[in-house]
Amino acid sequence: MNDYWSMVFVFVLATFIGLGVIRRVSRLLYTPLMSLTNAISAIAVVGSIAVTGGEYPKAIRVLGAIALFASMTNIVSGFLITDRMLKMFKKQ
Amino acid sequence: MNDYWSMVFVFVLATFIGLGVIRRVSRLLYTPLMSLTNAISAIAVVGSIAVTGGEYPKAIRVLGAIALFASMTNIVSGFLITDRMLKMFKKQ
Amino acid sequence: MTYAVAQVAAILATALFIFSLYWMNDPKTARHAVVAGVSGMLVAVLATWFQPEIVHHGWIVLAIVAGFIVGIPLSLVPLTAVPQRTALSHAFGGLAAGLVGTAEYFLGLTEHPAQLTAFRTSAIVAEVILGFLTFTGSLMAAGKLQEVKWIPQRPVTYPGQNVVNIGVLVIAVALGVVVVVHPTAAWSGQVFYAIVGLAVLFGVLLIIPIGGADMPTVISILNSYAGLSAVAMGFVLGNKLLVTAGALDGSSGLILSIIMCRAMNRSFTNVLFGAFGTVQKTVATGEQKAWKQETVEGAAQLLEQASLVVVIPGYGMAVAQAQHRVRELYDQLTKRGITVKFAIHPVAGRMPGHMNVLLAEANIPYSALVEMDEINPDMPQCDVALVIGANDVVNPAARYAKGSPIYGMPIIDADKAKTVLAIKRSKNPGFAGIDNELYVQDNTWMLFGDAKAVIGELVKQLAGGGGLH
Amino acid sequence: MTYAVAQVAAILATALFIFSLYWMNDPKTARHAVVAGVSGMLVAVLATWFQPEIVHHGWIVLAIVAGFIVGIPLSLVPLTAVPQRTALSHAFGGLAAGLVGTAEYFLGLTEHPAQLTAFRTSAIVAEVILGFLTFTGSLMAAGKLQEVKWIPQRPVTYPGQNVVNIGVLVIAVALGVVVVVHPTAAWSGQVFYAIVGLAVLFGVLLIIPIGGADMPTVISILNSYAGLSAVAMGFVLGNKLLVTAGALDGSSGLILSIIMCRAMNRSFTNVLFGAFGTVQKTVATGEQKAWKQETVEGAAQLLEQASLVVVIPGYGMAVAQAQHRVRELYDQLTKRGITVKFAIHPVAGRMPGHMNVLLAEANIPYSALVEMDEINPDMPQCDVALVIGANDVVNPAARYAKGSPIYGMPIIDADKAKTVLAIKRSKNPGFAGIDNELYVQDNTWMLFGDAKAVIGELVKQLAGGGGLH
Amino acid sequence: MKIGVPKETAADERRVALTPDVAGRLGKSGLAVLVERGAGEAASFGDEAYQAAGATVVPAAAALFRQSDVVLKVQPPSRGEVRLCREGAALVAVFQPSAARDAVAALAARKVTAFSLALLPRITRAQAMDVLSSQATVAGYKAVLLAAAAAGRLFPMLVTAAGTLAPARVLVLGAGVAGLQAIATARRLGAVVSAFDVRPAVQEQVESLGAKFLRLEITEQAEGSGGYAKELSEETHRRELAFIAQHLKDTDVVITTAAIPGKRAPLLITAGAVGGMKPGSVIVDLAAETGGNCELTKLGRDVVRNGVLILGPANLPSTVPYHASQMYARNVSSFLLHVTRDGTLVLDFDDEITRDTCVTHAGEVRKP
Amino acid sequence: MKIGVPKETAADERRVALTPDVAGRLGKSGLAVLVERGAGEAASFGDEAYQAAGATVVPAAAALFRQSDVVLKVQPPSRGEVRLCREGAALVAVFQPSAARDAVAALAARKVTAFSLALLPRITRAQAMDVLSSQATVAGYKAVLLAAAAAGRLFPMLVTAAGTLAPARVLVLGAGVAGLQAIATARRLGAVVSAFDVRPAVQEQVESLGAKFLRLEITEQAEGSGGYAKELSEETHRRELAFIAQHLKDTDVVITTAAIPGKRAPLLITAGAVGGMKPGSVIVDLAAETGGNCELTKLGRDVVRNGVLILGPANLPSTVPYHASQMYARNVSSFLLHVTRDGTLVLDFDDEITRDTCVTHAGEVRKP
Ligand SMILES: NC(=O)c1ccc[n+]([C@@H]2O[C@H](COP(=O)([O-])OP(=O)(O)OC[C@H]3O[C@@H](n4cnc5c(N)ncnc54)[C@H](OP(=O)(O)O)[C@@H]3O)[C@@H](O)[C@H]2O)c1
Ligand SMILES: NC(=O)c1ccc[n+]([C@@H]2O[C@H](COP(=O)([O-])OP(=O)(O)OC[C@H]3O[C@@H](n4cnc5c(N)ncnc54)[C@H](OP(=O)(O)O)[C@@H]3O)[C@@H](O)[C@H]2O)c1
Ligand SMILES: NC(=O)c1ccc[n+]([C@@H]2O[C@H](COP(=O)([O-])OP(=O)(O)OC[C@H]3O[C@@H](n4cnc5c(N)ncnc54)[C@H](O)[C@@H]3O)[C@@H](O)[C@H]2O)c1
Ligand SMILES: NC(=O)c1ccc[n+]([C@@H]2O[C@H](COP(=O)([O-])OP(=O)(O)OC[C@H]3O[C@@H](n4cnc5c(N)ncnc54)[C@H](O)[C@@H]3O)[C@@H](O)[C@H]2O)c1
Repeated sequence: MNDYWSMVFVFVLATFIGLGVIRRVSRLLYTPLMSLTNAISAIAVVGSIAVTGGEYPKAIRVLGAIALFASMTNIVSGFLITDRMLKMFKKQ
Repeated sequence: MNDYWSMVFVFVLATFIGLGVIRRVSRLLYTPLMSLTNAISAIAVVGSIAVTGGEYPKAIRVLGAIALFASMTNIVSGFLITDRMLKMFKKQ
Repeated sequence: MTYAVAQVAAILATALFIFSLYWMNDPKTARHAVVAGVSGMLVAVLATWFQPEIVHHGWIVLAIVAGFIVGIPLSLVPLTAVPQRTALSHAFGGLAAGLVGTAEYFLGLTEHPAQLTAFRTSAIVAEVILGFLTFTGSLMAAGKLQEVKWIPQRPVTYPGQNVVNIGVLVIAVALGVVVVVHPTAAWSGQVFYAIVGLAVLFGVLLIIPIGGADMPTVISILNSYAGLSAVAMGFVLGNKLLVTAGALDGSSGLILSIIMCRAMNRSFTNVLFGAFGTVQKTVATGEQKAWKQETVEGAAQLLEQASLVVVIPGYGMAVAQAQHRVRELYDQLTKRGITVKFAIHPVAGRMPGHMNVLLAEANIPYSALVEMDEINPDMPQCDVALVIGANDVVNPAARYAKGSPIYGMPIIDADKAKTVLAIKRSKNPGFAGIDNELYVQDNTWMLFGDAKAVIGELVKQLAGGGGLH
Repeated sequence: MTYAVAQVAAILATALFIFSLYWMNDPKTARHAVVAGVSGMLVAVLATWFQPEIVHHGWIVLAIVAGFIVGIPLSLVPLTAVPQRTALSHAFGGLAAGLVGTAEYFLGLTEHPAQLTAFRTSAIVAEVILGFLTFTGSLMAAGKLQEVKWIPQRPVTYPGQNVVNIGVLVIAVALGVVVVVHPTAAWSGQVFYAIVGLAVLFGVLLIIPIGGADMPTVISILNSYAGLSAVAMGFVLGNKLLVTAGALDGSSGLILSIIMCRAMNRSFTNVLFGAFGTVQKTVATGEQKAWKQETVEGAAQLLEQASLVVVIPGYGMAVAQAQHRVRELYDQLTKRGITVKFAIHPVAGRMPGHMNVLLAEANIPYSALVEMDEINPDMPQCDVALVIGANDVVNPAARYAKGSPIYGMPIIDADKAKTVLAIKRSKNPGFAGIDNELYVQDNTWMLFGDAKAVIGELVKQLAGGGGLH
Repeated sequence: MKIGVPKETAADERRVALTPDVAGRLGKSGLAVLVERGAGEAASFGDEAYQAAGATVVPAAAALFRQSDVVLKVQPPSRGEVRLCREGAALVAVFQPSAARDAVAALAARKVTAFSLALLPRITRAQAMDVLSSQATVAGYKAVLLAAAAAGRLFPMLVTAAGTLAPARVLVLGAGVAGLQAIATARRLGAVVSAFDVRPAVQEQVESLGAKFLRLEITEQAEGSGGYAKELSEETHRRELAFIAQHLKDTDVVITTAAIPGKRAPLLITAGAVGGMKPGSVIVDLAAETGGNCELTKLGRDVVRNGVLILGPANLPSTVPYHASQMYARNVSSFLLHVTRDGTLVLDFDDEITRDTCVTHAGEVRKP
Repeated sequence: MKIGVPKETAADERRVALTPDVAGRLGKSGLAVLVERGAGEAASFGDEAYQAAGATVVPAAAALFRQSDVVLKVQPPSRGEVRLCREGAALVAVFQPSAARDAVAALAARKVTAFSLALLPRITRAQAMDVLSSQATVAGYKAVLLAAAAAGRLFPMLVTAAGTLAPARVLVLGAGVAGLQAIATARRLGAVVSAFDVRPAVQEQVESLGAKFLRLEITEQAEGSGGYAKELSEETHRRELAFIAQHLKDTDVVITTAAIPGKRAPLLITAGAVGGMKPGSVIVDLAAETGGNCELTKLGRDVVRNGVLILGPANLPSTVPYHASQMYARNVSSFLLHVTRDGTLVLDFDDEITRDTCVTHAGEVRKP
C-alpha cells in the first residue's frame, strides 16, 4: 500500500511539472513538441522489456515482444522526426 | 529501502517544481515571497506535533513542544505578514 | 544494489525528460531537448534491461532491431504527413500499453493470482482500456488524415451517437469493475477480452464524429491518453519512471490540446468527448462560399512562417489610426528576417497620398513602399497578403464585372497571394458599396475587428509568444 | 484508513503549497497564494494531529496557543523591519528542525535503537546540522539587520577565515559520519552534542563576514537551508509532505537568492559560502554607492504597479531612435489606466526642441508633454521616473556642486520620485562629462542597454505578460 | 494622330500639360507628340528631355497648333490660341464653361472639339484623369506652406532653453481633397489641427488623418450629388458663420477650401469674425478664385486687417510646377487614351466621361 | 533700475527685445520696464499688452533712451541710437564687434556698457541666454519652409491616382543648431534628408534625428574650442568640395548653415557644383550674411543659375517675429537677471559670461 501512495504522489508531482513546463511552449513548436512527447510516451518500452525478457510463458513474452517492437518504433521515429523538424528552425 | 527511494524521487520532483514555479516571480514580490516560503518552511510543525503528541519520554516531548511553538510562531507571523504586504499591492 | 541503480536511473531519466520538455519552450534550445529525451530513454532502457529479472535477451534484441527498421523509414515521411505519422505512432504506443497490460493480467491470472490485488487490477484495467482505445482511435485519426479511402474524412454523425459512445465506455468500465472485484474467477479472462474489445470499439467511435480540422487537437489528446496508460502501467509494475514520464506526457498532451482548442476557437470539451453535439454544424455548411475567420494566434503563426508579407493598407487603417500598430508589426516581422512590403494603391484611402501620410507618420521607410504596378507581378510569390481595412482597391470584380462602379480600376492583386489575411470590422462593403469576393476566396481568412485592436493583438502574439494566462 | 487519509492530506497539502507559490508569480493572484498556503498548512497540521499515534494533546494545544501569542505581534512589525522578522523566523524554523532532529535521535538512542539505520541517522544528522546552523545564522542576520549593538554590522574578516569556517563544517560532518557508523555507541550522544555545538558555531561564523547589503540574499539562502532541514526531517519521519514542502522551500530559496544576486551584481557562490574570499572586497568598500541593476521583468512590474509614471527622455532616446518604442510603452501603460507624463527638459538632446521632434514623430499627444517647471512640484508623487537616455538634465549635482559645469542649470527632479528606472548603455557620463549620483541613489535601478532594445523588451513584457525566455 | 503641347500663355502659369516622361509613354502607344519650344521650362522640363523622350520640339505655337490633331493645355485657350486651332481639331484643358463663355463660344465657332477636365465625373474609373483632385492636392499642401511661411510663429511645439513655443492651432474649413491634404501637411509640421465641413461623411475622413473634427449639428442634407456639397439654407448658414467665428478666436492659422461646384464659394468668415481673431493670425483662402470663403479676401493680394493677414493666392498648383505638371500630365494622358482608340479620337457620348467633359463639338456648345 | 525697449530701427527687423509676458516677469522681479510705442507691433505684441503686463509705454525713442539704465535691443544700435544713449547706461544687443566697429567705437566713446549676446560662451549655464541657438532654431525651421515654398515639387512622397510623387531629397550642409532644426523640419515634411558636417561628433546627432549622415573621412581635427568648427586645410577643403559636389547631383533641395565664428563662412558649393545640379533644385544659404556657403549666393537676393534657385535670405528670424521675439526676450531677460543683483547692474568680470559678452565698458573697448 505504502508504495502505491508514493506512486500517486509521484504522479501528482509529475503532472504539476508537466503542466508547468508545457504552458510556455511557443506555438511554432507545437508539431515538434507533439512528436517529442510521442517519443517520450513510448517509455512503455520499460514495461515491454520487463515482460519480454522475464521468465514468463511464451505467449506472454510474445505480447511483450510485440509491445517492445511497437514502442521502439515510436522511440526511433519520434526522436528522429522531431530532430528533423527542429533543424528547419535554424534561422538564416 | 524502497520507501527511501520514493522519498528521493519525491524530493527531486518537488525541487523541479520549486525551481519552475519561482523563476517567474516578480521582483516586487520578493519580500512577500520570502515571508510566504518562510511560513511554508514551518511545515516542520508536522514533525513537531508527532514528537510532542507521541507516547515518548517527557524530555523528548519537551523538545517537541518547543519546536512546535517555534514552528507555530513562524506559521502565524509568516502568513499574516505576507498578507499584510500583499494588501498594499491593491491597485487604485 | 541493482535496485539502487534502477532507482538512480529512474531519477536521472525523469530529470532528463523534464529538461527535454523544458527546452522545448524555445526554438533556441529545442534541439537540446531531443538530446535530453534520447539520453533519458537510453538510461531507462538500459537500466531496465540490466535488471537481474531480465533473462531472455534474444527477443529483446530482435524487437529493438525491428523497431529501428520500421522506425527509421517512418521518420522520413514528408513533412506534410507528420500528423498522420504522429497518430500512427500513438497507435503503436497504445498497442504496446494494451499488450503489456494484457500480458500482466494473464500472467497474474495464470501464475501469481496473489499479485492481482484490487489496486493492481484496477491499474491493469485502466491501462488496457486507455491503451486499446488509443490504439484504434489513433489508427482512425491517422486514416482520416491520410485520406484513406474507406475512412470517411468528414465527421460522421447519427442520432443517438452520444448515447452509444458513452454506453460503450460505461460498459467497458463496468466490466473492469467486475474484473477488479473477481480478478481470478473462471470467467474473468473472458470478461477481460470483452473489455479489450470494447476499448477497441470505443476508440473507433470516438474519432468517427470528429472532422479533419480538429484532428491535431485530437492527436494531442490521444497523446495524453497514451501517457496516462503509461502511468497505469507504472502503477502495475511499481515503476516510478513510468509514472513520471507518463504523467509528463499526459499533462503536456492535455495542456497542448487546451491551448490548441483555444487558438482554434473550439470548445475543448467537445473535442475531448468526441465532438458530442456541436462541432458538426460548423463543418457541414458545404459548398456556398463562406467568410472564414482566423484567430489572431493563427494569423500570427501564418505571418511568422512567411518569407514575403505584402501589407495592403486602405481607408480602414486610416479610420482606425492603426499606423503605429502597423509599424510595430513591421518591426516584429522584419526582426524575424521576413520581407515586408507595403503595396500602396493609388486611390487607397480618401485623399491622394492618404496612406503615405500615415505610413510616414509611423516612420515606415520609403523603401518598404511599393507601387501597385511594381508589386502585382510579385503577388503570386507573396506568402501572406495582409489587407488592412482595404476593400475596393483589392476587389477582383474591378477586373471583369462590367456593371460594377469600380470596373476597369486597376487593383492590387491580393487574390493572387498564397494566403490572404484581411482585417475589417464587419461584412460591410467599402466606398463603392459593392461586395468583395476576395474575402470569401478559399485562401482568405478574415480577422474581424478594429484594425488598431487587431494588429495590436497580432503584435502582442508575435512579441510575447503566447502564454496562457 | 488513517494512513490513506494522511496520504491524501499530504497530496492535497502539497498541491496547495505548489499553487501557493505559483500564484505568487503575479501581484494579481498573490493573495490567493496566502489562502492556499494557509489551507495547505491547516490540512497538514490536522491530518498529523488526528493520527492515532498522537495521544497527548495538551502540550500541543499549549504550544500552538503560545505560537499564536508570539506570532501575531511578530507579524505587526513595521514594514521596514520585515527583513529582520523573516530572519528571526528562520531562526525559529531552524531551531524547530534542530530540536525535532535531536529528539528523534535520542528517542532512537534510548527507545528504538533499531530505527537508527544508516539512512535515518544520516538524515537526522543532516537535519540537525542544517537546523542549528540556520538557527544561529538567522539570529546573526536578524541582529545585523536590526543593528543590534553587539553584532558588528559591517563584514568582519580576518586572515584564515576561510580555513576556520570550512574547518568547523568539516569537523561537524566528520562527527556526523562517526555517529552514522556507530549510532548507538555509549559516546554517540556526546558526539551528537558536539555536532549540535559545531552547527551552532558555524551558523555564526557563516554570517560574520557578510555585509548588510547582501543580507536579503543570505536570508533567502537560510530559507533554503530551513527547507532542506525539513526535507531531512521528512526522510527521518518517512513523511512525504515534509519532503515536498521542504524541497519547494529549498529550491525556491535557492532560485530567489540566485535571482537576487544577479540583480545586485553579486557572485552567488560568494554569498552562498559566506563570502569566502572575495565578497569582502566589494562589500568592504563601505559607504561608496553601487549601481544596482534591475531586470526588464522587474521594471515592467514596477511600471505596472505605478499610478503616475513620468518619462524623462534625453539624448539617448534620440540616439537609439527609440521614440516609437516609447510610444508603444506609453500605449501599454495608459491602457492600464496609468497616468504617463513626459517631462521635457529645455536642453534635453542636442538641439532646441529635440525631444519634441521625436515625440511628435511618434505621435505622443502634446497634452502628455509637461515642462520642467510644471512637473517638478509633482515629482514626489511620481511612482516611477523613467529616465530614457537622459543624464545631465537629471543630474542633482546641478543643484549644489559649485565647480561642476552644469551647476545652476535647473534640472528635472527625477531623484525625488519614489522609484527611478534609468536606461542607458553604460556607466559613461553624458554631454557635460560628469558623474551622476542619481544613478546610484537608493531608489534608482538601472536598465543597461540600448534604449530602443530595452524599451522594446519592456513593451514585450507588458504586452505578453512574462515568460522567461 | 498628333498631340500638341503648347507653352502656356496665361500669366503666372508655370505648369505644362505633358511632361517628357508621359510624352514618351504616349509616343510608345503610337501617338506623335509635338511640344512647343520652352513649354516645360518653367516647370524644369527642358526641351532636350522631351526630345529624348521621342517628342518633336516645334519652335512656334502657330506651327504647333496647325499640325496638332489634339491640343493639350492646362489653362483655357486664349482668344489668340482659339484662332490658331485647326478646324475640327480637339483641345483638352481645365475650365468651368460658365466662367469662360467667350472661349467656349469661340471654340464652338471654330468647330473645335473641346474638353474640360473640370467637368469630369467623380467616379472611380475617372480617378486617373481627375485633375481637380490632383491639383487640389498640390494646392492644399502649398496653402499650408504659404501660411507657415507667413505666420509669425513656428508650427511645431518646441521646448527649449528659451522657453516653450506653443504649437500653432490650425483650422481647416472645408475638408475636400485640398482640405484633407492641408490637414495632413499642417499635422506633419506639428500643428494642432482641427477641421470643419458641412458634409457629415467628412468627419471620419478628418479623424482618419489624426485631426479633430468640429461638429455643427445640421438638420438639412448638406451633401449633394457626386459627393459634392450643396448650398445651405440661410438659417443654417447663419449658424455656421457663428460657429466658425467662435472657433476662430483661438486659431492661429486658417486654411479655407470650401467650394460648391459651379457656384460662388460659400462665405465662411465674415469681416467681423476676422476682427475677433488674434493679431498675427493668418488666413489662406483657397477659394479666392471663386469669390473667397472670407469676406475680406482679395484674389492674388495680401490683405491685413486688425493684424490678421489674409492671403488669397491665385493658381497655387502653378507654384509647384514640377509635381503639379507631372500629375496633370498623367491625368490628361489617361483621358486622352480614354477617348482614343487605335490612334484616333473616338467620341462615344454614351460614355459618362466623354459626355460630361465635352464642352463643344461639331460647332455646338454642349455645356452652357 | 529702468529697462528700456526701443522699437527696432533696422530695416526688415520685426522682432522686439522684450515681449509683454517677459516684461511682466521682469516687473515682478523689481525692474521698471519702458517700451517704446509700437515696439512690438510688427511681432504682433500690442502696446496694450505691454501695459497690461505693467510696462510703461513711452511715445518716443529719445525719451526712452534718456530714462533707461539698461537698453535692450535686438540689432546693434545705429549711430543715432548711440547718440541717444545716456552716458553710463548699459545696452544689450546681438552683433559681432568685428562687424560693427563703428558702433562699438561710438558706444565706448559714450561710456556705454555694451554687451553683445553673440559672444556668449556656449556653456551649460548660459544656455538660457543663448540667443544664437534660439534664433538659429528659427532660422533652420524657416529655411526649410522657404525652400519648400520655392521648390517646384512637393516634399513628401505621395502615391496618387495621378502617379507617384517621389519625395524630395534634401541635403543639409553644416549641422549646428540651425542645421539640425532644418533636418528635423524637412523630415517632418516627408523629405529624404541627409546631412554633412566636418565635426565628427555631429554624425550621431544627425542620426538621432533619423537623417542620413554623409561621411567624409577627414584626418585633421575639425572641431575647435567650444564645440565650434575650425577652418580646414586647403587640401581637406578641396576634398570636401568634391565630396559635396558629388552628392549635389541628385539633391533637390540644399540648406547650408556652415559657419566658423568670427570668420567668413566656408565655401561649400562652387559655381561648378551648382552647374551639376538638376534644374529646379533650390539652395537656401543660411550663411549668406557671413559671405555665403555657396559661391553664387547674393545676400537678400534670389539668384537663378542653370535653373537652380539660390536664396540668400537675410535675417530669417525676423520673419518669424512672434516666436523669435519670445525666445529672444527669454534669453535677454535671463542675461539681464544674470548681470543684476537686487535691481542694479553688477559687473563681475571674473564671471565668464559677463567677461565674454561685455564689448565696451567705462569708455574702453574690451573686444576688438
Ligand atoms: N484616394 C482618394 O483620393 C479617394 C478619394 C475619394 C474616394 N476614394 C475611394 O475610396 C476607396 C478606397 O479604397 P480602400 O480599399 O482604401 O477603402 P474602402 O474600399 O472604403 O474600404 C475600407 C474598408 O476598411 C474597413 N474599415 C473601416 N474602418 C475600419 C476600422 N476601424 N478597422 C478595420 N477596418 C475598417 C471597412 O470595412 P468595415 O466597415 O467592415 O470595417 C471597409 O471595407 C476607393 O473606392 C476609392 O475610389 C479614394
Ligand atoms: N538641447 C540643446 O539645445 C543642447 C545643445 C547642445 C548641448 N546640449 C547639452 O546636452 C545635454 C543634454 O542632456 P541629456 O540628458 O539629454 O543628454 P546627455 O547628458 O548627453 O546624456 C545622454 C545619455 O544617454 C545615454 N545614451 C546614449 N545613447 C544611448 C542609447 N542608444 N541607448 C540608451 N542610452 C543612450 C548616454 O549614456 P550611455 O553612453 O551610457 O548610453 C548618456 O548618458 C545637456 O548637457 C545639454 O546642455 C543641449
Ligand atoms: N470617387 C472619386 O473617385 C473621388 C475622387 C476625388 C474626390 N472625390 C470626392 O469629391 C468630393 C468633393 O471633393 P472636392 O475637394 O473636389 O470638393 P470641393 O472643392 O467642391 O469642396 C471642398 C469642400 O468644401 C466643403 N464645403 C462646401 N460648402 C461648405 C460650407 N458651407 N461649409 C463648410 N464646408 C463646405 C465641401 O463639403 C467639400 O468638402 C469629396 O467627397 C471627395 O471625396 C471623389
Ligand atoms: N553647450 C551648449 O550649451 C551649447 C548650446 C548651443 C550650441 N552648442 C554647440 O555649439 C556648436 C556650434 O553650433 P552652431 O550652430 O552655433 O554652429 P555654427 O553656426 O558656428 O556652425 C554651423 C555648423 O557648420 C559646421 N561647419 C563649419 N565649417 C564647415 C565646413 N567646412 N563644412 C561643413 N560644415 C562646417 C560646424 O561644424 C557647425 O556644425 C555645436 O556643437 C552645438 O552643439 C552648445
